Amino acid sequence: MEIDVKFFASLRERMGRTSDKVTLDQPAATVAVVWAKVSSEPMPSNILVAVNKEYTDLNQALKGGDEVAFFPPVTGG
Amino acid sequence: MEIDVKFFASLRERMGRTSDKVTLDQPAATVAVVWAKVSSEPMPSNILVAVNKEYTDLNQALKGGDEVAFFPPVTGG
Amino acid sequence: MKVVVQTDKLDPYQAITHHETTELESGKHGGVVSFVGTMRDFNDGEDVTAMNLDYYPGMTEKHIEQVCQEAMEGWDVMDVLVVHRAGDVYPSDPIVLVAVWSAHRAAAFDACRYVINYLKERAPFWKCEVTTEGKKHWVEHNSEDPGAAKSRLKSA
Amino acid sequence: MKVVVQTDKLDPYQAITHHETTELESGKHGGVVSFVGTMRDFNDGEDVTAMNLDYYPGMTEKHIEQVCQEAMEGWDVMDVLVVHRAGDVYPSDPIVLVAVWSAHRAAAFDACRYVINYLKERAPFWKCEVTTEGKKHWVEHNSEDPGAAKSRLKSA
Repeated sequence: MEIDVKFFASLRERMGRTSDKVTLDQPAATVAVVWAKVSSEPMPSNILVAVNKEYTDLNQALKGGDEVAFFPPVTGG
Repeated sequence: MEIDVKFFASLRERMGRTSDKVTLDQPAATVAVVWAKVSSEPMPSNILVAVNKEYTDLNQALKGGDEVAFFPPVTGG
Repeated sequence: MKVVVQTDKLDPYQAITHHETTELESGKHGGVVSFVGTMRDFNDGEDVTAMNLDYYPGMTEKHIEQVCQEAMEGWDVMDVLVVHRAGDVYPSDPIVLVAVWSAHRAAAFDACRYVINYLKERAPFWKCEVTTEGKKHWVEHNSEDPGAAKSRLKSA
Repeated sequence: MKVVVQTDKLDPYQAITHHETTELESGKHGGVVSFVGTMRDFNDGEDVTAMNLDYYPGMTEKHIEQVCQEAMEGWDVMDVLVVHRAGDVYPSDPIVLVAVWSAHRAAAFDACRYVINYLKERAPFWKCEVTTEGKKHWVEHNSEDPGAAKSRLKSA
Protein backbone atom coordinates (compact mmCIF):
# COMPACT_ATOMS: atom_id res chain seq x y z
CA MET A 1 0.00 0.00 0.00
CA GLU A 2 1.03 3.61 -0.64
CA ILE A 3 1.41 6.12 2.17
CA ASP A 4 1.82 9.89 1.74
CA VAL A 5 4.38 11.34 4.13
CA LYS A 6 4.79 15.01 5.06
CA PHE A 7 7.43 16.86 7.04
CA PHE A 8 7.12 20.31 8.60
CA ALA A 9 9.29 23.13 9.94
CA SER A 10 12.78 22.25 11.16
CA LEU A 11 12.20 18.55 10.48
CA ARG A 12 11.46 19.34 6.83
CA GLU A 13 14.84 21.06 6.58
CA ARG A 14 16.56 18.18 8.35
CA MET A 15 14.91 15.62 6.04
CA GLY A 16 15.70 17.76 3.01
CA ARG A 17 12.17 17.38 1.62
CA THR A 18 8.57 18.49 2.13
CA SER A 19 6.92 15.19 1.37
CA ASP A 20 7.57 11.63 0.38
CA LYS A 21 5.68 8.56 -0.73
CA VAL A 22 6.45 5.16 0.73
CA THR A 23 5.19 1.76 -0.31
CA LEU A 24 4.57 -0.78 2.42
CA ASP A 25 4.05 -4.50 1.88
CA GLN A 26 2.95 -5.49 5.35
CA PRO A 27 -0.72 -5.36 6.16
CA ALA A 28 -1.30 -3.30 9.32
CA ALA A 29 2.09 -1.66 9.12
CA THR A 30 2.54 1.05 11.71
CA VAL A 31 3.80 4.63 11.63
CA ALA A 32 7.10 3.32 13.03
CA VAL A 33 7.62 1.34 9.84
CA VAL A 34 7.05 4.48 7.77
CA TRP A 35 9.64 6.36 9.78
CA ALA A 36 12.16 3.57 9.25
CA LYS A 37 11.54 3.87 5.48
CA VAL A 38 12.17 7.64 5.38
CA SER A 39 15.10 7.83 7.78
CA SER A 40 17.98 5.67 8.87
CA GLU A 41 18.05 7.38 12.27
CA PRO A 42 15.71 6.73 15.20
CA MET A 43 12.89 9.24 15.39
CA PRO A 44 13.83 12.12 17.75
CA SER A 45 11.83 11.88 20.96
CA ASN A 46 10.21 15.30 20.57
CA ILE A 47 8.84 14.65 17.08
CA LEU A 48 5.04 14.54 16.84
CA VAL A 49 3.03 12.33 14.54
CA ALA A 50 -0.31 12.83 12.81
CA VAL A 51 -2.22 10.39 10.65
CA ASN A 52 -4.88 11.90 8.42
CA LYS A 53 -4.44 15.21 10.28
CA GLU A 54 -5.09 13.83 13.79
CA TYR A 55 -2.40 13.47 16.43
CA THR A 56 -1.36 9.88 17.07
CA ASP A 57 1.79 7.88 17.81
CA LEU A 58 4.24 5.44 16.28
CA ASN A 59 2.06 2.43 17.06
CA GLN A 60 -0.85 3.46 14.90
CA ALA A 61 -1.69 0.92 12.17
CA LEU A 62 -2.08 2.31 8.65
CA LYS A 63 -4.20 1.60 5.60
CA GLY A 64 -3.55 2.47 1.97
CA GLY A 65 -3.86 6.18 1.13
CA ASP A 66 -3.23 7.33 4.71
CA GLU A 67 -1.36 10.59 5.12
CA VAL A 68 1.37 10.46 7.76
CA ALA A 69 2.96 13.69 9.01
CA PHE A 70 6.03 14.18 11.20
CA PHE A 71 6.78 17.51 12.80
CA PRO A 72 8.50 19.18 15.75
CA PRO A 73 6.45 20.50 18.70
CA VAL A 74 4.10 23.22 17.50
CA THR A 75 4.82 26.76 18.65
CA GLY A 76 1.33 28.21 18.30
CA GLY A 77 0.55 31.19 16.11
CA MET B 1 -23.65 84.30 44.10
CA GLU B 2 -24.73 82.72 40.81
CA ILE B 3 -25.08 78.98 40.37
CA ASP B 4 -25.54 77.13 37.04
CA VAL B 5 -28.06 74.33 37.27
CA LYS B 6 -28.49 71.46 34.82
CA PHE B 7 -31.12 68.74 34.47
CA PHE B 8 -30.82 65.51 32.52
CA ALA B 9 -32.97 62.78 31.02
CA SER B 10 -36.45 62.23 32.52
CA LEU B 11 -35.83 64.92 35.13
CA ARG B 12 -35.19 67.47 32.38
CA GLU B 13 -38.58 66.64 30.90
CA ARG B 14 -40.24 66.84 34.29
CA MET B 15 -38.60 70.21 35.06
CA GLY B 16 -39.47 71.48 31.59
CA ARG B 17 -35.98 72.85 31.03
CA THR B 18 -32.39 71.83 30.35
CA SER B 19 -30.70 74.37 32.59
CA ASP B 20 -31.33 77.21 34.96
CA LYS B 21 -29.43 79.89 36.79
CA VAL B 22 -30.15 80.66 40.42
CA THR B 23 -28.87 83.46 42.58
CA LEU B 24 -28.15 82.68 46.21
CA ASP B 25 -27.60 85.28 48.94
CA GLN B 26 -26.38 83.02 51.71
CA PRO B 27 -22.69 82.29 51.97
CA ALA B 28 -22.10 78.52 52.12
CA ALA B 29 -25.54 77.74 50.73
CA THR B 30 -25.97 74.04 50.00
CA VAL B 31 -27.27 72.05 47.05
CA ALA B 32 -30.53 71.63 49.00
CA VAL B 33 -31.08 75.38 48.80
CA VAL B 34 -30.58 75.27 45.03
CA TRP B 35 -33.15 72.50 44.68
CA ALA B 36 -35.66 74.54 46.73
CA LYS B 37 -35.12 77.43 44.29
CA VAL B 38 -35.80 75.36 41.16
CA SER B 39 -38.67 73.23 42.45
CA SER B 40 -41.53 73.56 44.90
CA GLU B 41 -41.54 69.79 45.45
CA PRO B 42 -39.13 67.79 47.60
CA MET B 43 -36.33 66.20 45.62
CA PRO B 44 -37.26 62.64 44.62
CA SER B 45 -35.18 60.16 46.61
CA ASN B 46 -33.61 58.54 43.56
CA ILE B 47 -32.30 61.78 42.05
CA LEU B 48 -28.51 62.07 41.94
CA VAL B 49 -26.52 65.26 42.40
CA ALA B 50 -23.22 66.41 40.92
CA VAL B 51 -21.33 69.61 41.65
CA ASN B 52 -18.73 70.60 39.08
CA LYS B 53 -19.16 67.16 37.46
CA GLU B 54 -18.44 65.09 40.58
CA TYR B 55 -21.08 63.10 42.43
CA THR B 56 -22.06 64.62 45.76
CA ASP B 57 -25.18 65.12 47.90
CA LEU B 58 -27.63 67.76 49.04
CA ASN B 59 -25.41 68.87 51.92
CA GLN B 60 -22.54 70.09 49.77
CA ALA B 61 -21.73 73.78 50.28
CA LEU B 62 -21.42 75.88 47.12
CA LYS B 63 -19.37 78.79 45.91
CA GLY B 64 -20.11 81.26 43.12
CA GLY B 65 -19.84 79.83 39.62
CA ASP B 66 -20.42 76.25 40.72
CA GLU B 67 -22.31 74.01 38.32
CA VAL B 68 -24.97 71.88 40.01
CA ALA B 69 -26.56 69.00 38.11
CA PHE B 70 -29.60 66.91 39.02
CA PHE B 71 -30.36 63.67 37.22
CA PRO B 72 -32.03 60.30 37.59
CA PRO B 73 -29.95 57.14 38.16
CA VAL B 74 -27.66 56.58 35.20
CA THR B 75 -28.40 53.61 32.96
CA GLY B 76 -24.94 53.08 31.52
CA GLY B 77 -24.20 53.17 27.81
CA MET C 1 -5.52 57.22 26.41
CA LYS C 2 -8.42 58.78 24.56
CA VAL C 3 -12.11 59.08 25.42
CA VAL C 4 -14.64 60.48 22.97
CA VAL C 5 -18.41 60.84 23.30
CA GLN C 6 -19.93 61.79 19.98
CA THR C 7 -23.33 62.26 18.38
CA ASP C 8 -21.78 61.44 14.98
CA LYS C 9 -22.03 57.88 13.67
CA LEU C 10 -19.39 55.56 15.06
CA ASP C 11 -17.19 53.49 12.77
CA PRO C 12 -15.44 51.45 15.47
CA TYR C 13 -12.84 49.70 13.35
CA GLN C 14 -11.88 52.85 11.53
CA ALA C 15 -11.44 54.43 14.98
CA ILE C 16 -9.17 51.60 16.16
CA THR C 17 -7.09 51.73 13.00
CA HIS C 18 -6.79 55.52 13.14
CA HIS C 19 -5.79 55.52 16.82
CA GLU C 20 -3.26 52.74 16.30
CA THR C 21 -1.70 54.51 13.33
CA THR C 22 -1.49 57.91 14.98
CA GLU C 23 -0.85 57.09 18.65
CA LEU C 24 1.00 53.78 18.93
CA GLU C 25 4.55 52.92 18.05
CA SER C 26 4.45 50.09 15.54
CA GLY C 27 5.85 46.66 16.33
CA LYS C 28 5.58 47.05 20.13
CA HIS C 29 2.13 46.25 21.43
CA GLY C 30 1.61 42.67 20.34
CA GLY C 31 -2.14 42.62 20.71
CA VAL C 32 -5.32 44.63 20.92
CA VAL C 33 -8.55 43.49 22.52
CA SER C 34 -11.67 45.36 21.52
CA PHE C 35 -15.31 45.31 22.46
CA VAL C 36 -17.86 46.82 20.09
CA GLY C 37 -21.41 47.09 21.39
CA THR C 38 -24.22 47.54 18.91
CA MET C 39 -27.82 48.48 19.53
CA ARG C 40 -30.16 45.52 19.63
CA ASP C 41 -33.66 45.71 18.19
CA PHE C 42 -35.29 44.32 21.33
CA ASN C 43 -35.20 44.91 25.07
CA ASP C 44 -37.19 43.06 27.75
CA GLY C 45 -39.31 41.45 25.05
CA GLU C 46 -40.39 44.69 23.39
CA ASP C 47 -39.28 45.71 19.92
CA VAL C 48 -37.24 48.87 19.97
CA THR C 49 -37.01 51.05 16.87
CA ALA C 50 -34.79 53.84 18.16
CA MET C 51 -33.02 55.03 21.27
CA ASN C 52 -31.89 58.42 22.46
CA LEU C 53 -28.75 58.41 24.58
CA ASP C 54 -28.54 61.43 26.83
CA TYR C 55 -25.28 62.29 28.56
CA TYR C 56 -23.64 65.06 30.57
CA PRO C 57 -20.94 66.61 28.38
CA GLY C 58 -17.78 67.02 30.40
CA MET C 59 -18.88 64.82 33.31
CA THR C 60 -19.43 61.71 31.22
CA GLU C 61 -16.01 61.92 29.55
CA LYS C 62 -14.31 62.78 32.86
CA HIS C 63 -15.70 59.72 34.61
CA ILE C 64 -14.89 57.42 31.71
CA GLU C 65 -11.35 58.81 31.68
CA GLN C 66 -10.99 58.05 35.38
CA VAL C 67 -11.97 54.43 34.78
CA CYS C 68 -9.57 54.15 31.82
CA GLN C 69 -6.87 55.54 34.10
CA GLU C 70 -7.71 52.87 36.69
CA ALA C 71 -7.42 50.25 33.94
CA MET C 72 -4.01 51.58 32.87
CA GLU C 73 -2.81 51.49 36.46
CA GLY C 74 -4.36 48.12 37.25
CA TRP C 75 -3.02 46.17 34.29
CA ASP C 76 0.11 46.22 32.16
CA VAL C 77 -1.44 47.88 29.13
CA MET C 78 -0.11 50.48 26.71
CA ASP C 79 -3.17 52.41 25.64
CA VAL C 80 -6.95 52.55 25.94
CA LEU C 81 -9.40 54.05 23.46
CA VAL C 82 -13.08 54.60 24.20
CA VAL C 83 -15.55 56.02 21.71
CA HIS C 84 -19.19 56.22 22.77
CA ARG C 85 -22.25 57.32 20.85
CA ALA C 86 -24.78 59.78 22.18
CA GLY C 87 -27.93 61.18 20.60
CA ASP C 88 -30.28 59.16 18.39
CA VAL C 89 -29.18 55.59 17.70
CA TYR C 90 -30.90 52.86 15.73
CA PRO C 91 -30.81 49.05 15.78
CA SER C 92 -27.47 47.63 14.64
CA ASP C 93 -25.72 51.00 15.09
CA PRO C 94 -22.40 50.61 16.92
CA ILE C 95 -22.85 52.39 20.27
CA VAL C 96 -19.59 51.82 22.07
CA LEU C 97 -16.01 50.85 21.36
CA VAL C 98 -13.38 49.94 23.94
CA ALA C 99 -9.94 49.01 22.61
CA VAL C 100 -6.94 48.10 24.75
CA TRP C 101 -3.41 47.66 23.45
CA SER C 102 -0.89 45.57 25.37
CA ALA C 103 2.10 43.31 25.03
CA HIS C 104 0.21 40.83 27.21
CA ARG C 105 -3.11 39.54 26.02
CA ALA C 106 -4.42 38.58 29.47
CA ALA C 107 -3.91 42.17 30.65
CA ALA C 108 -5.63 43.51 27.53
CA PHE C 109 -8.66 41.23 28.05
CA ASP C 110 -8.96 42.12 31.74
CA ALA C 111 -8.59 45.86 31.22
CA CYS C 112 -11.04 45.92 28.30
CA ARG C 113 -13.60 44.05 30.34
CA TYR C 114 -13.13 46.36 33.30
CA VAL C 115 -13.77 49.45 31.18
CA ILE C 116 -16.77 48.05 29.28
CA ASN C 117 -18.35 46.80 32.52
CA TYR C 118 -18.13 50.31 33.91
CA LEU C 119 -19.48 51.83 30.70
CA LYS C 120 -22.46 49.49 30.45
CA GLU C 121 -23.36 49.62 34.12
CA ARG C 122 -22.26 52.90 35.64
CA ALA C 123 -21.25 55.51 33.05
CA PRO C 124 -23.36 58.70 33.11
CA PHE C 125 -25.71 57.97 30.22
CA TRP C 126 -29.48 57.84 30.16
CA LYS C 127 -31.33 55.73 27.65
CA CYS C 128 -34.71 56.66 26.22
CA GLU C 129 -36.23 53.91 24.08
CA VAL C 130 -38.83 54.23 21.35
CA THR C 131 -40.84 51.03 20.76
CA THR C 132 -42.55 49.96 17.55
CA GLU C 133 -45.84 51.19 19.01
CA GLY C 134 -44.25 54.64 19.21
CA LYS C 135 -44.01 54.53 23.00
CA LYS C 136 -41.10 56.52 24.34
CA HIS C 137 -39.78 55.65 27.75
CA TRP C 138 -36.72 56.34 29.84
CA VAL C 139 -34.95 53.16 30.85
CA GLU C 140 -34.94 52.73 34.62
CA HIS C 141 -31.92 51.63 36.53
CA ASN C 142 -32.29 50.07 39.95
CA SER C 143 -28.93 50.89 41.44
CA GLU C 144 -29.05 54.25 43.16
CA ASP C 145 -25.68 54.34 44.84
CA PRO C 146 -22.86 54.84 42.33
CA GLY C 147 -20.29 54.21 45.06
CA ALA C 148 -21.73 50.85 46.04
CA ALA C 149 -22.12 49.79 42.44
CA LYS C 150 -18.54 50.70 41.73
CA SER C 151 -17.18 48.56 44.54
CA ARG C 152 -19.30 45.66 43.34
CA LEU C 153 -17.83 46.15 39.88
CA LYS C 154 -14.30 46.17 41.24
CA SER C 155 -14.71 43.00 43.25
CA ALA C 156 -16.40 41.14 40.37
CA MET D 1 -18.22 29.83 12.34
CA LYS D 2 -15.38 30.47 9.94
CA VAL D 3 -11.67 29.63 10.12
CA VAL D 4 -9.20 30.86 7.52
CA VAL D 5 -5.43 30.42 7.35
CA GLN D 6 -3.97 32.61 4.63
CA THR D 7 -0.61 33.68 3.28
CA ASP D 8 -2.22 36.91 2.03
CA LYS D 9 -1.95 40.03 4.17
CA LEU D 10 -4.56 40.19 6.92
CA ASP D 11 -6.78 43.24 7.33
CA PRO D 12 -8.46 42.19 10.59
CA TYR D 13 -11.07 44.91 10.86
CA GLN D 14 -12.09 44.57 7.24
CA ALA D 15 -12.49 40.84 7.95
CA ILE D 16 -14.70 41.49 10.98
CA THR D 17 -16.85 43.97 9.09
CA HIS D 18 -17.18 41.67 6.09
CA HIS D 19 -18.11 38.66 8.21
CA GLU D 20 -20.62 40.65 10.23
CA THR D 21 -22.25 42.04 7.10
CA THR D 22 -22.48 38.73 5.27
CA GLU D 23 -23.03 36.20 8.06
CA LEU D 24 -24.84 37.86 10.97
CA GLU D 25 -28.40 39.02 11.22
CA SER D 26 -28.32 42.72 12.08
CA GLY D 27 -29.69 44.02 15.36
CA LYS D 28 -29.35 40.71 17.24
CA HIS D 29 -25.86 40.14 18.57
CA GLY D 30 -25.34 43.12 20.85
CA GLY D 31 -21.58 42.85 21.04
CA VAL D 32 -18.41 41.56 19.48
CA VAL D 33 -15.13 40.94 21.27
CA SER D 34 -12.06 40.70 19.12
CA PHE D 35 -8.40 40.01 19.62
CA VAL D 36 -5.90 41.09 16.98
CA GLY D 37 -2.34 39.91 17.45
CA THR D 38 0.43 41.70 15.62
CA MET D 39 4.03 40.69 15.14
CA ARG D 40 6.40 42.34 17.55
CA ASP D 41 9.88 43.43 16.51
CA PHE D 42 11.57 41.67 19.41
CA ASN D 43 11.56 38.27 21.09
CA ASP D 44 13.62 37.17 24.09
CA GLY D 45 15.68 40.33 23.81
CA GLU D 46 16.71 39.83 20.19
CA ASP D 47 15.52 42.09 17.39
CA VAL D 48 13.45 40.20 14.88
CA THR D 49 13.13 41.49 11.32
CA ALA D 50 10.92 38.80 9.82
CA MET D 51 9.19 35.56 10.67
CA ASN D 52 8.05 32.63 8.61
CA LEU D 53 4.97 30.88 9.88
CA ASP D 54 4.77 27.29 8.71
CA TYR D 55 1.53 25.36 9.06
CA TYR D 56 -0.09 22.11 7.99
CA PRO D 57 -2.84 23.00 5.50
CA GLY D 58 -5.95 21.07 6.39
CA MET D 59 -4.79 19.95 9.81
CA THR D 60 -4.25 23.45 11.17
CA GLU D 61 -7.70 24.66 10.11
CA LYS D 62 -9.34 21.46 11.32
CA HIS D 63 -7.89 21.78 14.80
CA ILE D 64 -8.74 25.48 15.06
CA GLU D 65 -12.30 24.67 13.96
CA GLN D 66 -12.58 22.06 16.71
CA VAL D 67 -11.59 24.64 19.31
CA CYS D 68 -14.04 27.20 17.88
CA GLN D 69 -16.71 24.53 18.11
CA GLU D 70 -15.80 23.95 21.76
CA ALA D 71 -16.13 27.70 22.34
CA MET D 72 -19.54 27.78 20.69
CA GLU D 73 -20.69 24.88 22.84
CA GLY D 74 -19.10 26.19 26.03
CA TRP D 75 -20.47 29.72 25.94
CA ASP D 76 -23.64 31.40 24.73
CA VAL D 77 -22.16 32.95 21.60
CA MET D 78 -23.56 33.42 18.12
CA ASP D 79 -20.55 33.21 15.87
CA VAL D 80 -16.76 32.92 15.85
CA LEU D 81 -14.37 34.10 13.17
CA VAL D 82 -10.67 33.22 13.07
CA VAL D 83 -8.26 34.46 10.44
CA HIS D 84 -4.60 33.52 10.82
CA ARG D 85 -1.59 34.48 8.77
CA ALA D 86 0.94 32.00 7.46
CA GLY D 87 4.06 32.53 5.35
CA ASP D 88 6.36 35.52 5.70
CA VAL D 89 5.29 38.12 8.24
CA TYR D 90 7.00 41.32 9.32
CA PRO D 91 6.94 43.46 12.46
CA SER D 92 3.60 45.19 13.03
CA ASP D 93 1.82 42.86 10.57
CA PRO D 94 -1.44 41.55 11.99
CA ILE D 95 -0.96 37.80 12.45
CA VAL D 96 -4.18 36.62 14.02
CA LEU D 97 -7.77 37.72 14.44
CA VAL D 98 -10.34 36.11 16.72
CA ALA D 99 -13.79 37.71 16.78
CA VAL D 100 -16.75 36.45 18.82
CA TRP D 101 -20.30 37.74 18.49
CA SER D 102 -22.75 37.34 21.34
CA ALA D 103 -25.73 38.90 23.04
CA HIS D 104 -23.78 38.57 26.30
CA ARG D 105 -20.47 40.30 26.62
CA ALA D 106 -19.10 38.04 29.36
CA ALA D 107 -19.61 35.01 27.10
CA ALA D 108 -17.96 36.81 24.19
CA PHE D 109 -14.91 37.72 26.29
CA ASP D 110 -14.54 34.20 27.69
CA ALA D 111 -14.97 32.47 24.34
CA CYS D 112 -12.57 34.84 22.56
CA ARG D 113 -9.94 34.27 25.23
CA TYR D 114 -10.38 30.51 25.03
CA VAL D 115 -9.81 30.48 21.28
CA ILE D 116 -6.83 32.86 21.28
CA ASN D 117 -5.18 30.96 24.14
CA TYR D 118 -5.40 27.81 22.06
CA LEU D 119 -4.12 29.57 18.96
CA LYS D 120 -1.13 31.15 20.68
CA GLU D 121 -0.15 28.08 22.66
CA ARG D 122 -1.25 24.94 20.86
CA ALA D 123 -2.33 25.53 17.27
CA PRO D 124 -0.26 23.67 14.65
CA PHE D 125 2.04 26.48 13.54
CA TRP D 126 5.81 26.62 13.52
CA LYS D 127 7.64 29.92 13.80
CA CYS D 128 10.97 30.60 12.14
CA GLU D 129 12.48 33.94 13.13
CA VAL D 130 15.02 36.01 11.25
CA THR D 131 17.04 38.36 13.49
CA THR D 132 18.71 41.63 12.47
CA GLU D 133 22.00 39.74 12.24
CA GLY D 134 20.38 37.58 9.59
CA LYS D 135 20.21 34.55 11.84
CA LYS D 136 17.31 32.27 11.05
CA HIS D 137 16.08 29.98 13.76
CA TRP D 138 13.06 27.84 14.45
CA VAL D 139 11.34 28.81 17.67
CA GLU D 140 11.41 25.97 20.18
CA HIS D 141 8.43 25.02 22.24
CA ASN D 142 8.89 23.14 25.47
CA SER D 143 5.57 21.43 25.72
CA GLU D 144 5.68 18.11 23.93
CA ASP D 145 2.35 16.65 24.92
CA PRO D 146 -0.53 18.34 23.11
CA GLY D 147 -3.04 16.49 25.28
CA ALA D 148 -1.52 17.67 28.55
CA ALA D 149 -1.21 21.21 27.28
CA LYS D 150 -4.81 21.20 26.23
CA SER D 151 -6.08 20.17 29.63
CA ARG D 152 -3.97 22.88 31.26
CA LEU D 153 -5.55 25.38 28.87
CA LYS D 154 -9.03 24.24 29.74
CA SER D 155 -8.52 24.47 33.48
CA ALA D 156 -6.89 27.91 33.26
